[in-house]
Amino acid sequence: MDNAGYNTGSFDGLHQVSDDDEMVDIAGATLDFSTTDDDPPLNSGGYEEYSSSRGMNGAGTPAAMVHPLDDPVPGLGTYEDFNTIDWVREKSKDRDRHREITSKSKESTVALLHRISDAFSGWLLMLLVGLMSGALAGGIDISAHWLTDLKEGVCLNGFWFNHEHCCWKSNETTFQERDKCPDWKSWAELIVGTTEGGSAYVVNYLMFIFWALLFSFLAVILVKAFAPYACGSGIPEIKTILSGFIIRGYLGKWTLIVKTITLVLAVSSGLSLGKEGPLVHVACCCANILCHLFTKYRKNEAKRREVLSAAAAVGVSVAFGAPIGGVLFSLEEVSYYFPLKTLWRSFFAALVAAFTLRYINPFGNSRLVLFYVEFHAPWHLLELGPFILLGIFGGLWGALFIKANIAWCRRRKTTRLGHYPIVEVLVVAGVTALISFPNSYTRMSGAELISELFNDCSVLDSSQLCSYKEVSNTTSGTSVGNGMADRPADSGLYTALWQLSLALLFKVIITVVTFGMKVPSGLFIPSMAVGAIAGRLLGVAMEQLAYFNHHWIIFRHWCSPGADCITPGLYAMVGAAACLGGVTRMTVSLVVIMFELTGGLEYIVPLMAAAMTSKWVADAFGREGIYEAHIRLNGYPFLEAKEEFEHKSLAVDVMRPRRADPALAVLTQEGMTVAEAESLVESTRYSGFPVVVSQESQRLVGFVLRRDLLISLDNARQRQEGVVSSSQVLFTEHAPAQAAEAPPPVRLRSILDLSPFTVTDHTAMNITVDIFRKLGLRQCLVTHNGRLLGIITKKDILKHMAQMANRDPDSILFN
Amino acid sequence: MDNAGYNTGSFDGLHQVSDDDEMVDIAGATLDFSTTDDDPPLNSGGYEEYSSSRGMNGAGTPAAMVHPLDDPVPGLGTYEDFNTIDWVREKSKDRDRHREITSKSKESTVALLHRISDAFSGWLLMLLVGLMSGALAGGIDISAHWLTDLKEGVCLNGFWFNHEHCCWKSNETTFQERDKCPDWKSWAELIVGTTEGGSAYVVNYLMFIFWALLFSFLAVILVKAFAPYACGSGIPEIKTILSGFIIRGYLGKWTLIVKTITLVLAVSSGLSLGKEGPLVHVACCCANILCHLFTKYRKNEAKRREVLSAAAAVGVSVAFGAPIGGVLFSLEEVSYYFPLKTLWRSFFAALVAAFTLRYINPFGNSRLVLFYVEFHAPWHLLELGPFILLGIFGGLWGALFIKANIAWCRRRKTTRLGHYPIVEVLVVAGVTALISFPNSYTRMSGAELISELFNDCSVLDSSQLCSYKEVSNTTSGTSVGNGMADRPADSGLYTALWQLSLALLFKVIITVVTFGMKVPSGLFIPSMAVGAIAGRLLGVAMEQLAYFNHHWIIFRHWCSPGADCITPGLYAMVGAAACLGGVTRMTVSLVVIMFELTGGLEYIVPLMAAAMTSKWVADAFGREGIYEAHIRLNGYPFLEAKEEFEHKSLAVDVMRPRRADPALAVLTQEGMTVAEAESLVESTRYSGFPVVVSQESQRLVGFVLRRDLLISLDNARQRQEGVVSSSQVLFTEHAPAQAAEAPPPVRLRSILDLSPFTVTDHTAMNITVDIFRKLGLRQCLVTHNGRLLGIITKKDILKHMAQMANRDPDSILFN
Amino acid sequence: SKNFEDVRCKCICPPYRNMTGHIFKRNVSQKDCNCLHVVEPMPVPGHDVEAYCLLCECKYEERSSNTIKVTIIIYLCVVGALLVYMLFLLLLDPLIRKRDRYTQRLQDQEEEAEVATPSTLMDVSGSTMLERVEGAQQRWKKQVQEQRKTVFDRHKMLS
Amino acid sequence: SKNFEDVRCKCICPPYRNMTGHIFKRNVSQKDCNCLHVVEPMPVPGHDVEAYCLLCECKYEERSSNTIKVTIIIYLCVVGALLVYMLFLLLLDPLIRKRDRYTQRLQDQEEEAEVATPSTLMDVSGSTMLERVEGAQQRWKKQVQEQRKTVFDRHKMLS
Repeated sequence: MDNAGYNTGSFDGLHQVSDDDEMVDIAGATLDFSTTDDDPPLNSGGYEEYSSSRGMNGAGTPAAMVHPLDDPVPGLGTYEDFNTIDWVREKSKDRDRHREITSKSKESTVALLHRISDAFSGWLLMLLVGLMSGALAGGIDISAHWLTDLKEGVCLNGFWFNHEHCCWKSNETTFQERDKCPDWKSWAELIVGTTEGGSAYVVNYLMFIFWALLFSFLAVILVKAFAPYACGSGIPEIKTILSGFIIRGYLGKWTLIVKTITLVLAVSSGLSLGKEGPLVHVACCCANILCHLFTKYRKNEAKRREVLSAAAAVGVSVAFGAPIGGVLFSLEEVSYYFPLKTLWRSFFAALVAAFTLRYINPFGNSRLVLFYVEFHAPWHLLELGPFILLGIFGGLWGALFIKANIAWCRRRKTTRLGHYPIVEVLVVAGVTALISFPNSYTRMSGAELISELFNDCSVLDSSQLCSYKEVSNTTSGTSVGNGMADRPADSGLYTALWQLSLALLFKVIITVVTFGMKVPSGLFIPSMAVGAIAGRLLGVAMEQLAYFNHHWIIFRHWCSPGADCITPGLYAMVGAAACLGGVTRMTVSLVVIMFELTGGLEYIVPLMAAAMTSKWVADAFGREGIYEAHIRLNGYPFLEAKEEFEHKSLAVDVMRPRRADPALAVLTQEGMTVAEAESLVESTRYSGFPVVVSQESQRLVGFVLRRDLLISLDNARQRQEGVVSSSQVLFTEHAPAQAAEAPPPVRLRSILDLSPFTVTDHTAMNITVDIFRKLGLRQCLVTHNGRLLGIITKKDILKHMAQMANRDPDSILFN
Repeated sequence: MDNAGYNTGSFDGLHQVSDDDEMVDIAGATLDFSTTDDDPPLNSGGYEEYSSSRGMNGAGTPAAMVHPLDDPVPGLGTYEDFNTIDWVREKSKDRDRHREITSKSKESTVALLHRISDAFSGWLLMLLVGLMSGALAGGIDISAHWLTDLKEGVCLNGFWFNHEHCCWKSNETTFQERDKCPDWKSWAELIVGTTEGGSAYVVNYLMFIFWALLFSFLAVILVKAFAPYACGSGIPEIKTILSGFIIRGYLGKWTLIVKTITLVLAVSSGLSLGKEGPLVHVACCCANILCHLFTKYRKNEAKRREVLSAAAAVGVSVAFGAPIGGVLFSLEEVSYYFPLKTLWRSFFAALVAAFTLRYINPFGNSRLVLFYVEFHAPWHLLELGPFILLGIFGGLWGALFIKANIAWCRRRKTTRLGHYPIVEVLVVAGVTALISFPNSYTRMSGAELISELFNDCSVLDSSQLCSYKEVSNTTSGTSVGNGMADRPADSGLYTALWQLSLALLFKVIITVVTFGMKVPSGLFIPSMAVGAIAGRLLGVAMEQLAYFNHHWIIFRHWCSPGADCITPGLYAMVGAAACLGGVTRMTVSLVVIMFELTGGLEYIVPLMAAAMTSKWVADAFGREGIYEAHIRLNGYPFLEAKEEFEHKSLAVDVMRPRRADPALAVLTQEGMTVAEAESLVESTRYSGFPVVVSQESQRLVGFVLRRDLLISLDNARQRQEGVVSSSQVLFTEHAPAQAAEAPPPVRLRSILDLSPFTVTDHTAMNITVDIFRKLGLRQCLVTHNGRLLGIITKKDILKHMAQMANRDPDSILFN
Repeated sequence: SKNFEDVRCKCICPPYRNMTGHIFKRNVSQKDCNCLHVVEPMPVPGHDVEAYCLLCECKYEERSSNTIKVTIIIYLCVVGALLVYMLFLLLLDPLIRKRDRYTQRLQDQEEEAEVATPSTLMDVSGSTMLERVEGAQQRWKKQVQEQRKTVFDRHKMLS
Repeated sequence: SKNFEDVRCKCICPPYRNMTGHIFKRNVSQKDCNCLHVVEPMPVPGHDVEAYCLLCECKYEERSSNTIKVTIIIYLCVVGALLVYMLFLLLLDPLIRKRDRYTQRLQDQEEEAEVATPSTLMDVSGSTMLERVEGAQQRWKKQVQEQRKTVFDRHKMLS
């Protein structure tokens, strides 16, 4: 019964019960929850049954308690797909609800309990979201790890173990090859029986390509078959949804299942993509599904968006093990309406999720992310120079990537390329696998690569990146720390540097074509990988420069021989932050995420310097980050809160009707017949109509939404006796005197919004844009000296902004 | 010349130059900067001189560049003291300015440079604020430390050294008495020549009281003589200022100097107060003063408030060495309008300040705060029980403290007690000194006490709180960590516990009467001290309980003998967080501050549990934190953004005029004479008047501010030829045909706000309150069917809210 | 409660005086996770033990092999189920439907009679559980089709 | 550039085998700040050094005694200056003013002719530097008086 306006034909009790079932039934054949308030119930004919079933149900399940504020006509106050919600209306609906509960709570204990449970339902919901997202993230981590290692071989003492866990207890691991053990068999060993030699290499190579192709094929085919909305990173769409847009099914349970499954496949296939962005989408799906357990959130689009904002924080929290960074990410990057209450709740949810993930312990080392590092090597003020260089590199990469990726995506959108999504994925996956196998730095997964690059070379390390020449006296003294003095590079390191350079080139190119394919794909890991490679290269270069030229004036004071003065791992970290910053234009949240990844406040300044430089450099080439660029590419109705409206236009320049247009379609508060009203609605496509005192005076009374009007007229014709086409439509409080034989009037004051927002025609557009943004309006009426002049909708504003920026105003597709 | 509307009589060039001098001249006899736009220039008679001096000056000093947007009449667009600003107007003024600069920048290189410098001036300002605040905080730390130790004795090898620095190199310090050295002489040693025995004790006691009285007397006398606004914590006032209120001189340079000086005195006098809150005020003063270097911020109240928001973050950042926590504090607790740009900038400024302070290194140990701790002892899930208990204690303490302190402050405000501020301070300081000397835990400063309580007992510690009985085998094994197994308490510890209990009782009582005295006084440290004492007591109790009952079922799994299972220092930290949370109702920022104080993510959950419990418990007794309570006590016009307006009132219930009142005073757009307009203004006290088409139709044209109207009419009478009382006042664009002999009309369309905000009479008040809050309005007009009906001001809303909450609506004092 | 298999103390000892690096693993309790308990046999003579141990780094690690097993198996099951269901929808479903009374209506769906279709579908459902499931399935399929059109054909979203 | 006085390495060694705890301080460079370099004389025989040193905690600390000195002196100067100026305002100023032409006007100020006063004051200033300073001082004094009334007498704010 809470899903008023859902299925219009059968409001019988049986169906009502099943409605709740459907929400938990994921066995395939059920309706996606989010269609429950989807179909416009224009032809509802079962009102009597509906209300009786409501009476029956009211005493039944606890979830279906009596809601005194239910609209009498089903469907009133809901929205259609691809439409924008009215924040003000939603919020005052919630306040009415709350007030009702508060006033009732004084009457009985049950109502008091209801009030208390209502007050705490937000926290409970957050707890559930945190638990569920954390658990899913843990599952994704474990599965992706296993599936990635499956490309390489299989564990004989339990096929479900990945390489590391296969050798968990083995004492055959050596210092050089830390994960070698007899239980783990590579495919070559299983097929041709040898681990060395050309044939083994070829078999491993072929198996690697085979699995990559299989995984990517499965991913794309599952996305196409079950949940097309599961593709992409999801953050642009979530930004748009949080700003008030409605995309039915985008956060549904099928999307959740398919995205979770295919994300693992896509990551494991070796494609240059990460799981961080999609995890935000997964967390939002969890939140949306769990919202259906609480009336407060199920029925109110604004409240639900508060929960989704928190869920975005949860997603980043589990992706990076950074609860505070996640909250700031949600605040800075994703959210639109972020009251303080949401701040507290999202922090709570992010913590719960992080601790759930910590409890699952997917990597077996008590860390939440693979590339957690902990070093405390000091840095010198002069090193800010190279850090800023990395910032410039990051900014350039960010700007370039956005331009190239958008161009490629536009190509996919408009040319024939877009007709072969499966082939595209297979080709890219094949090419990626083919090229990445020979180079060990591309063969490993993105997160592992980053982990390797961030790592500081201690005596305990045996990786190729740490193969320095031994210099005498390095281990003298009793210093117990991990830091080691700078040493000259060995040939192994030079090989590694070459491989890294090639990997950098490859990653840069392949990421551009990968992001935006029809599989779940995040951008954080590839961006960070690019930056980390560049940073490590620069770091090693600096280190060698300082080692061989420690008499130079700039090195003399801090880089004396035998001192550990340059940490290449820190450069990699700064580079990663810079590139991520260039692409997403995050600043504070980025710094905080990196800070939580490293746990040391001492690196905030290098990170900040790099992030700021990167943002400034990238902004010089184009103001928008990758998510905003994708939003614009897709033409979503998103009013960017960050950029200011700079032009001098007035409201009168933006409003409809324009000078040449026909006059505004208005209703009068009395004097119109049902037929006239219906024909006005039929002949136009506007989503709402102002109501005026009379056509002559044009003095504004209120505003009525098209959907509400249609439903009400329909309802009146069917339910109210004697309503015919010539019945009067009345928006006034008191009916005027009528002839006795006249048909009864249709009274519609209840659906009239008596407090529409108005601005005068002289209002500057920057103020109007501000009002739209801050209050979350869908439309606003324009008056002049008290007379109604026109109307401005969100779409009008977006079109106007596009025009001002010399873009095609028709690129704004949705309402 | 930028200080338009400043000194009304002499706009000569000489004075213009000195105007810039005054800003940097702190030699006493100059005008507080913030009066520069103070005096209402109603009787300006020097317009010609003014504009000529402006021409002269425009080519001169770089700070005085040409501002094309300067109002032609000085004083237009400024505000009077104790008034609320109009955010919308200020913001669109800034946008106009920015647009002007942008469009000019295409013309010449100088203008382009001007645009670039304008764009970066915000960052430069932030840098300066960070540097200045960090330096001041460092100075305060050093001075307060020295002055505190001066109560005890003096250093002979340099009187400027405090106790610790006096013994910096001395090798005579022992393990038990770590700061004993021959250079440091206690007063008894200097006066009676002995350090032991009764007479020495008495001399030290007397000297302690003497210094306490002297310091507190100096503090209160300086505050009273030079800057009365320097007293108190300042946070309630800054919250109000940030919401748009104007208090001239509150952030001026005299306030800054006197607050800095007296803060040190007050802290050193041993009163139960901290320096954290006042540091926020100090940072805001710095920001306000530095704003005067940049035209962009000097002339725009809204932009200046953005800087002040960032400065609040800076204040907390230096107070706790927590840049992220500071930003969140500003966001959660202090700020009103906090756009993303401010987020980035305040983060930057907070970092700069923290690093400046780090560079100054006031404590000589590379830490930013005295009570920085770093422990990594694990905690067990079952310990959440005591943590929640601490949360309940913190909540109770918070609620109790707020009630008691507000009652006491109300008493001070209304009874004769308030007439003796100096005596009050002296009495409280004397009593504090008298009682606190015998107990070593009250004798030390609040920050030291907290530091001692937070400290985990390692083998290196020799404090009384760590005097446990030695148990055999404790130091076996080669574990290098600081953690020690739980041991039974020694008699020294029992003594310490008794002393702590007494200290708790004393602190609880004395803090209530101390906070709100006429000296700079912060609340963070006393609150934290209370919580830390309670936490430490509970922690030791738990430890002993677990030690002696390790067979109990709850202890069995994690508290086996020889294990280090309970860390009393952690309990102290959680207790401190709980009490601080109960008093201020901070949550996220509190947790983040504590997290930055300890640097370990593992304690977020205990801290969160305690902070949340504390907030919920305290909220059960009263929704408002100490700062909101003080705001309400003082009747500042502050529209709380956190609490929702819950009542059902409509705009028509709140607006003026009420039913019985005389009709609204309006101007008509034409047909009024100057005399009529002047008499209307004279006969009313409203701060603005709506302009309508005609008295009959009441159709709204615009809104004009009283101040602007007065200035313009005055100006017209003096400057415009032929204007007499019977001249028409015209607000229309085109003058109507007039008789030829009629006096020339006064055209005032330029001061007319053509886009006043309107709501309909049926608008629910919760929506209206939302509009006021989010857009920062000062007033809003109410219409019905296009006719003007009345007006709602911020004060009306606050009065209505007070009425709804059964409080006295006349408690709202300001406009 | 912890599985014996699921804890280990891993000590990494770097090269020391002509000895190569070594990795030692043992399952001991967290308290005993240090060089002295784990490094066996000790590769250096007694007086060098302290110095050698100072260089080693010991980490106590825990995992839950059951969690891993269950996760992987669930994952494989879900993937399998989805694949089977997809094949069913692709191959078998059309065959069954061919002799079904729904044929007509399904073809109607191909044309985009969007508003009317759900309600006509609803008319027939509601009597038995099976039919209701069928109805829900049809609606879901329609919705996926709609999404597929938006994303893959019209490229209106997510491109 | 660092002052020799301003660095120290401080090692705290806890009680060990019947020895009491000790604190050792030396000024050595950060690199040498460890037990072996700082603890002198070593209180234990050679074979116990490693174990003893493991228990000690050494911290390298820096300070700037110049900063401390300058800060304290500036602070005292400012406090002194403020006190002297306060005494001047309290005691000497009224005496000087008594035979001054401002006497009249100052009494005017006592009454609250708020709006007019600044401009009348401004009229006479502007000719010499001294007089302008005087004028500014008068305005400032008025403002402080106003604040004092608000805070201390009327208790309108900050209570």
